[in-house]
Amino acid sequence: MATLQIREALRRAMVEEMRRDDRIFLMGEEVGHYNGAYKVSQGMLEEFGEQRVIDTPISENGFAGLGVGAAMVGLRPIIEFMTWNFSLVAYDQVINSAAKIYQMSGGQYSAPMVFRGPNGTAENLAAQHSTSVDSLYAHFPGLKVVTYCDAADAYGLLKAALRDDGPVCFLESELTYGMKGEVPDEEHIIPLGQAKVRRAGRDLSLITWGKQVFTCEAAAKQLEADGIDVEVVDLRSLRPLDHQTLFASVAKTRRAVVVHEGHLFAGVGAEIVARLQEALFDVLEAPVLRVTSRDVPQPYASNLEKLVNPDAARVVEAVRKSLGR
Amino acid sequence: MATLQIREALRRAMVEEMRRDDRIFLMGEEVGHYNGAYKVSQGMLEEFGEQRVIDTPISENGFAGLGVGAAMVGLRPIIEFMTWNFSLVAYDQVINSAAKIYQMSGGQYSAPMVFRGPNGTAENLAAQHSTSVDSLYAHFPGLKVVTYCDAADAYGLLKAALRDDGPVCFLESELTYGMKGEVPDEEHIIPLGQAKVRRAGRDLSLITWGKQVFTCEAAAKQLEADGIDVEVVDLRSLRPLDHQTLFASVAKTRRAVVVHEGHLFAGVGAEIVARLQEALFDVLEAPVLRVTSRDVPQPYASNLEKLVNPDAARVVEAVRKSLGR
Amino acid sequence: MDAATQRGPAQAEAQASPHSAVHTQGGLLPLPTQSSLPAITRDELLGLYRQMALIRRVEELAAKAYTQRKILGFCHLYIGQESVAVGAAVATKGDYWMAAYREHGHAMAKGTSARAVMAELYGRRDGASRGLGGSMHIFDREHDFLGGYGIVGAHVPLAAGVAFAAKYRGEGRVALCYFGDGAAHQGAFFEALCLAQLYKLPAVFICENNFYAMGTPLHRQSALADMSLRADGIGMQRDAFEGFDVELVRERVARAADYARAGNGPVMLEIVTYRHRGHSMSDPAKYRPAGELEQYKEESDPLKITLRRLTEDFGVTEAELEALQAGVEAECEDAVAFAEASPIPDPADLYRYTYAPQQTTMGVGEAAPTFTIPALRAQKEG
Amino acid sequence: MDAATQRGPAQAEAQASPHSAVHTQGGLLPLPTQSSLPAITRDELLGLYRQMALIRRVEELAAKAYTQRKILGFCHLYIGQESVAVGAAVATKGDYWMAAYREHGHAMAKGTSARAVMAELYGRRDGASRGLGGSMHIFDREHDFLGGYGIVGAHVPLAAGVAFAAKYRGEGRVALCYFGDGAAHQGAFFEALCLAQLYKLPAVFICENNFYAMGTPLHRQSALADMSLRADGIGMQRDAFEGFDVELVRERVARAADYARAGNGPVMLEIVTYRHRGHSMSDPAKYRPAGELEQYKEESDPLKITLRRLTEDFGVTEAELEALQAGVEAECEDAVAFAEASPIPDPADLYRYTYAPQQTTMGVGEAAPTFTIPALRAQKEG
Ligand SMILES: Cc1ncc(C[n+]2csc(CCOP(=O)(O)OP(=O)(O)O)c2C)c(N)n1
Ligand SMILES: Cc1ncc(C[n+]2csc(CCOP(=O)(O)OP(=O)(O)O)c2C)c(N)n1
Ligand SMILES: [Mg+2]
Ligand SMILES: [Mg+2]
Repeated sequence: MATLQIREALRRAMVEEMRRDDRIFLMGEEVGHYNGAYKVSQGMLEEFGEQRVIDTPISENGFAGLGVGAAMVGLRPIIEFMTWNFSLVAYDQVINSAAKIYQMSGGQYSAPMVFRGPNGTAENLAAQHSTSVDSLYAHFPGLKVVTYCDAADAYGLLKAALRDDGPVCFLESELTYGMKGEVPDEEHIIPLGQAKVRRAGRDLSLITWGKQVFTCEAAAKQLEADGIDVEVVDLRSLRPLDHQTLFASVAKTRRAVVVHEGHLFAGVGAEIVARLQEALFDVLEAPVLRVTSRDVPQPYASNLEKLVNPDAARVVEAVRKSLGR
Repeated sequence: MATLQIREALRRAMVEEMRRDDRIFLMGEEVGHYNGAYKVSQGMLEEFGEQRVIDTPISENGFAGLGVGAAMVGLRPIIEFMTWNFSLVAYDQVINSAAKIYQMSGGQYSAPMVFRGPNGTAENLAAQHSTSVDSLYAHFPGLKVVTYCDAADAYGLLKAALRDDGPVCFLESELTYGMKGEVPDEEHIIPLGQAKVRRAGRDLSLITWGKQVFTCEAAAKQLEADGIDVEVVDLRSLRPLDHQTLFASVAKTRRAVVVHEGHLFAGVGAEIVARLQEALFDVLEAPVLRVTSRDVPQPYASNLEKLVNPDAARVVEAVRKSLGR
Repeated sequence: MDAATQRGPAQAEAQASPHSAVHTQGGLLPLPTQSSLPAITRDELLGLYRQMALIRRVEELAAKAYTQRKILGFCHLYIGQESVAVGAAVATKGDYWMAAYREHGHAMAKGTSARAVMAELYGRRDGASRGLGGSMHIFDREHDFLGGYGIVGAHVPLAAGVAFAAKYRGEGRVALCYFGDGAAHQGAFFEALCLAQLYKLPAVFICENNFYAMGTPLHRQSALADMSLRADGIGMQRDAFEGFDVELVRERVARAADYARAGNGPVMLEIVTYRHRGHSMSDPAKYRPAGELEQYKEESDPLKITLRRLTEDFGVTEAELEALQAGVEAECEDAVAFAEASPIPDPADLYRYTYAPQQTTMGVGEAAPTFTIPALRAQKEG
Repeated sequence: MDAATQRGPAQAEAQASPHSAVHTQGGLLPLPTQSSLPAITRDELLGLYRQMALIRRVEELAAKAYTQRKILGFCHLYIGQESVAVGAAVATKGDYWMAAYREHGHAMAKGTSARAVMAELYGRRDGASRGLGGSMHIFDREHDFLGGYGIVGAHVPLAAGVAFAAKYRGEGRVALCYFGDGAAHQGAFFEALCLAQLYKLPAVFICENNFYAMGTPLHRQSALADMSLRADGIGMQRDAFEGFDVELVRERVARAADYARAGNGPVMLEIVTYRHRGHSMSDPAKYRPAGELEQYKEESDPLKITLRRLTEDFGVTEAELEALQAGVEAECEDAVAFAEASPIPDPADLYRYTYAPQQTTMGVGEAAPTFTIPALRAQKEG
């Protein structure tokens, strides 16, 4: 086991796959000579050269589309969005080209590729740099949407995404790139569509993903002190969803709170709630609650910003509400 | 009462408001000399001239942004997307400019404007021309999202949207532009955020919007024959949501099925379900079900296409399932 | 003195850097003034004529089937523009092609059969895209015809990507991308051309300027009349010409493809053309000035122009032409019969094409393709 | 003969149509060769110098506060580029301005106080945007400074919209839009310029070419070295010059604004400049070639250039300059003290700015603004 930062784990996944498969290239703003805006691709230009680690101008729509075209004829692009915020200018290419090409060509062309970059809020980046795109991509059939919380999952899931034969949106986080964790020394691939129970518990299931896993774990700790034993499920893959793990957990605990960053309205959390209440109507002892970012654009000032995202206190409150104690 | 086609009702709303308020102009592809791709703006160029009815090149991102800028300094643009499919290339401007400008300027600038055009499927238009954008816009605070089913609502809601002081996404339908209905002769404004009970019923609430209202009404008729009495609620406004009408209906019937076009995953239907089960957990006698478009890109061939969208048979089936009979 | 010509140290570094792109300035396509193609022969021209006639006839029959509601949705006909796709195909047989939604003719020029096109328009299982795509999304992998796209301008970046892949693998192939005058107003188009020029990709971007984007004539869309001038703002080579004469298209597209294939970078072409029908089957095209259509049909119909050349310069006889026309007619009737007979898609197809089946192994340590990747930014010396 | 110059009937109609846009071809800005501004006076230049010095000092103090974590998030400094905004402000006092995220200097040049800027950077209630926007979103309605935007290139269409409104209401005002060399690769930029040219909007698009987009030097972004050449692909007038000398900027921006204000349509300017700091506070800017920064600081620092002119040509004394610098220092210290003392936003502000309160009446039959709207496409005769 090596201890790696998440950025190193992501890089290791890309480097290993690129060594193994010449079809893979990395393209995006500052990925090469600058070694990545967040240093995820540090050293990759040096190893793979300008042919395979390619700096772009600020043209997300253009290079996202370029990636789709290259994928259609057999390459396997990694398209890095410096952050997913900027993918909104490339939204059409991800939805109307990458997600639909396999279907509209009657199965003749597909777009095996990974769109990746940091998603959601960082700190004090205000309205235009704090968008969580989870539901915007997971909404669409044809795409897969994957995220992680720790270094081992970052590594194993990105490897799987790079081997997938369709387009995968891979959601990272600026704030956790430096977070360290153990990663197996041997090659390790985590199939997409498998959630992970991070903590077993009896009283309630916290369903979450991305860095909110840590918020939930912190809340779980606090609750433990009061004798409340919650389970924490990291979905990891939003599309496809691992219904089995999700339903098994809630079938056991009979209560659930979904916790995620990003807006509430028609977020991925809403989908989880809708599926849980449908599958487990007779089992649930309380409504499934959601703790999400507040329904406002992200403000700059720290005191306001702190009110927006889920935190342990809000999770604890929701759990108590669900349990009625 | 005049009997108008929906396109005429929409036109009447625009024309009346433009006569009343010189700040309003209409901009989009083919809105002027061609009289509108779907003839919604027929004759408007003639009345208002090229200054106020403005044909654009195919530059949705450009002219959506142009509208935001004009709105910021006091005009009230109507930006027509020939269809909402094409708004995906302008997504960034609607989300990052229109929806956020009021907040990120600390309340100094806002974008009072209406983005409008036909949404969702028409017939045999295949993958790239059949996207329902409801959840993509309703997800974001700062926007309002409004739709209608008949001519009177089209008229009264568009009037309200045109008087709103923020950005409104107004979702129309290609397939119903020609549908006729009675519209009051006098001026008529329907405040945004008010749902409408289209049909009272005791046994179950069908929650829907847009042209699926008619699917639900057809299903209600079929069910009536079997002694099942369903209520049909047309939400009309997706953001803001009329919780009062929604909850009152389901509190009465104790059962609900949400019916909408567009994909299931993190659609607006998921949000309705999440809110219903939270607000009415103890009241609901069965899980809230959803009938939506199938989770696939839209195919061209008619036999496949017919399988995709909600139809009365699927609604009936869901209602029976909910009622257990 | 303007700074534009006298740059600071960053510019000095640019010239010195081994990574620097060559800072080009656009302009009409330079050498070679002639393409590498041999002079056209009687047989070749006859073949091109037949191909144009076939496309036209397929379109006419599609129009008829549309009015019978056998073809549904949007349907954009290529009648009047046939010389562009057919002339371009000569020098780019082994290359990649992409087009927009007015692509029936492009597909056929690239090799797709009338049968496959017609069956797709009918939404049948034997259609080019198995009935899932329809008129706007004809794909034909066997002939490297990469579709058929419905979002105006959005396929131009895809074509850049195909050119990128061709360069990445050192294939010596070119990506041709067709789009309209209206598409030359989309950000996607602009970004794609900038990227293609920066990376010197082997692409030929062909703007078929037919003077209209739906009902909007060029002068109400654009402050420029010649869309190829867009290239000047990007530093790309360009060429512009009328495309009614299939021979001229053949020659000029060949020049552009030669240029791109040789590693010089992409070219933007504006080919002036004209569509005889409305924008789509539902457009009565009332917006044309009186006499315009008639004049184009009279003076600039690609079929007429080539027919004249065949009879006047190559001595093609009436009898030969009748035989040719009969062959076209038979082929088209066969295509319609084929489409009518082809079954509608299997209902299971609804779910079959959302996700590509996993071909690659998730296994550990297994080999994947490796090959030699040429430099992205091949330096042009001198 | 090329069709590019000899168009068919559609083109003929274009020329005849009363609605037709004038088909222009871009090029260096034509007449007038001089702006309408009077020659610069000693006092005016001293004022410009003071403004530049103030901006620089505010930026330096912002950098300091950033390292103390009093300012958070992204923070992009304008040091080295001050002459561009300050020179441009002279001829555009009553006009609208928009900029990107490197906009502290633009806001101040347009009239925003150092206090309001600093308090915004601190995220305080008295900040220009009430602490909600931060460094990247400074807005100041009172001075028609329309922000501060974070999505590269996305504000350029907004600026076209502001120019549209100015024309719509016949205000005689111009919209100035600042963006970087990197932004000139975004589709939004291209579409906005096309629209502005088509409608002949009174806008001046200013590309501040500082040779870098984050860590990417110009030659790795673009096949062109002069971003103003983009205008040639759109048919827009352009001008390009070095912007280190505030007097030259004043003169050349005035010419462009005069041109646009007179109804001739928009202009694109490339103003060559250089940033002394990294892209943002977190960028060590190691990508510069050795000696480049030093050379720019030595030869092309706007403050040094103007200082030399003041002392050498206008006889400004050491004592005057000291007094000026002291005034700047005091103003900046006051601004910091003001920011430190300003309260953090009211928690209720979190919800206050999501939706604008409804000002307009929903009542029936009530009057709304009416006014005379000039023609959109004012024909320039001759
Ligand atoms: C982004 C987008 N906007 C609008 C449309 C609707 N639309 C389809 S074709 C067309 C006109 C395109 O004109 P042009 O590019 O000149 O091609 P032509 O039809 O003349 O071949 C428009 C506006 C679309 N499909 N995509
Ligand atoms: C659409 C988008 N892509 C990427 C970014 C990240 N980004 C912020 S500034 C910048 C560089 C912009 O360079 P330039 O336009 O030259 O302006 P400068 O910073 O030099 O003033 C980048 C890539 C962004 N904010 N928006
Ligand atoms: Mg056209
Ligand atoms: Mg720059």
